[in-house]
Amino acid sequence: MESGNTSPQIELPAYHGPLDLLLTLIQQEKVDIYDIPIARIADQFVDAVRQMESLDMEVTTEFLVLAAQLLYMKSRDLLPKPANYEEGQVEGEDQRQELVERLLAYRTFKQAAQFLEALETSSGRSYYREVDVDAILVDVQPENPLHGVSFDDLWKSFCRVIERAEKGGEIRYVKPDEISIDVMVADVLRRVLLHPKGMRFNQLMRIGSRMEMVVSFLALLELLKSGKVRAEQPAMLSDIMLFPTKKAWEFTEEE
Amino acid sequence: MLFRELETAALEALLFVAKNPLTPELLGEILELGPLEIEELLHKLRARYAADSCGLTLLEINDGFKLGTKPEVSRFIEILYKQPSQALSNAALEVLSIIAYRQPVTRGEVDFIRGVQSDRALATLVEKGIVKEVGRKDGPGRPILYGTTEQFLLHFGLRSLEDLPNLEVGELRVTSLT
Amino acid sequence: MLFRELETAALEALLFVAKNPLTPELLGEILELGPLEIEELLHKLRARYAADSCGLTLLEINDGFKLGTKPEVSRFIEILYKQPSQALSNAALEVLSIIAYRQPVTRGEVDFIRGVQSDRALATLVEKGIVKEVGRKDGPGRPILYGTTEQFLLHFGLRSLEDLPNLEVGELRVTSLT
Repeated sequence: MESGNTSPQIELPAYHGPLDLLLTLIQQEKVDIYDIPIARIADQFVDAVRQMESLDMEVTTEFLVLAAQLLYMKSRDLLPKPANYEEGQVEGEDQRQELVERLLAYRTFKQAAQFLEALETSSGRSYYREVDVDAILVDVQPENPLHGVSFDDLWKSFCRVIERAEKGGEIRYVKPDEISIDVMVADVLRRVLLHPKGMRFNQLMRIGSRMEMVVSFLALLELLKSGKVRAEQPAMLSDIMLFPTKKAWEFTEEE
Repeated sequence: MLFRELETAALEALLFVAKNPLTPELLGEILELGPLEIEELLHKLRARYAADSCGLTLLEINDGFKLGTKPEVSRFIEILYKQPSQALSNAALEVLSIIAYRQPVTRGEVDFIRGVQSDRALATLVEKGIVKEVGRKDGPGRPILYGTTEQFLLHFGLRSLEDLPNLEVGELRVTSLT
Repeated sequence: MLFRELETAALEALLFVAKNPLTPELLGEILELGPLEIEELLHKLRARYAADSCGLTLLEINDGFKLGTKPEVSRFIEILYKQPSQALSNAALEVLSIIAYRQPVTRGEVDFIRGVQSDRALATLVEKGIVKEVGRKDGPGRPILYGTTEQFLLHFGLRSLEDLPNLEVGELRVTSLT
């Protein structure tokens, strides 16, 4: 910080900011932070900023803002007291008070930074391993993902599938005459597949309307034609039983 | 030849932090020691690690050295890193039940049976090693066929798929809707 | 009370492979030992590491334990890494001290206290893993809140944030920004 020059010489390189510069000037002047001689310090601050500029150092707007603020405070001190003295006085005091507070806070953290710096250089460092978790996990057997799953659970899951097929969500809530044959074919095939031991044709009916029966029957004819479903009628007028054939599974991915 | 305590400590520290195995040449360079001395230090370290109360061990990999843990304690490490497996979702269980009984089966078939997309649930099952690809189906697009894995059999204590109890699907009394 | 050689070895191995500091509770769970026994094992390990020829050290951080290298051998590791440990810039140290003491804190608040933009220094700290985002502040723009990491403690050899000396910070009206 010290230099042989009589004028307050600015130490290079730059300050960490305008507060840093201001704090340095105050310390150089050995004045009380609560009782800053604004006029003198403001001039020094402006000089320092000019010097920084001439040395092509980065002078951010923050420096200029604080310089302007200091000059304003200086001018207030110099000007004759205005008519509304009280008000202006309070405002000026507030400004000074705020500056002092900011300087104090900044000084405190600067000291804390110095503490950390001392810690960083003195302690000598410990180094740590970069643990390659993935490499470790390769050797670790993952927990059984089926933990707690029983046959019963699988069975219940399967029943849920069947139940959903029986409900036939999209079909049940649409008027039968709006159901396309394609959708009905898929619906019937799905249910027949889920009843490999056979299901009655009547079982296909959900609503019981004539139209539903017609569409279901057309769908069934389609499936019989393609050989995916086999129909048996043990006796005249008895229930028609439907069975999936081997071919039933031969639908393409597009279906 | 003194004890070279600092160098031994440094050697251990270097092996501790190194990401890749360190060759004796590099170690010699850093510690400013010759190959014989490095060998001696490594030997010293190895002897120290031989103690039963020591969990570390000196590993030689491709002419380099690094630290590792002893096999005797690996089960403790497994506990530390054991990932609690998340319970399978209902969707995954549905997909699994279909695959278990209908295998080999394609994703399209599973989707069709469930009436909903199953890709996410299927991916989970494959990732967890419960279900795997077992081939390709003949036909357009030659879609992947899925089946259950060894792990699936093991979990249910089955010797083979034939041991799967029959699902009496036909017997299912369909809840009379409406 | 036997020697518990296997458990000591396991303890060392666990500390070796753990990514984060291990608490005595977790160690006790894995090793199936009570808190007193864990303490004893840790003590044993620390005593072993005290030997000059040992390059490792047991560090306590945030009530957890972690292995590191001894400061005495750091210069050798820096040769391996081909770089002296880079000290933080003064600006970074200022930003860091503000975050350490006032966390969680926004960049705007740090800027205000320093009277200057801190984005570069802050980015460096985040990049080094010393500082991290810890959330968002309620209010306009929901600015990011920053706090220190475990890496911060490790870097400065602190056991916890309580190890930081007390600051006599006057009531700061940080909230009145602009």
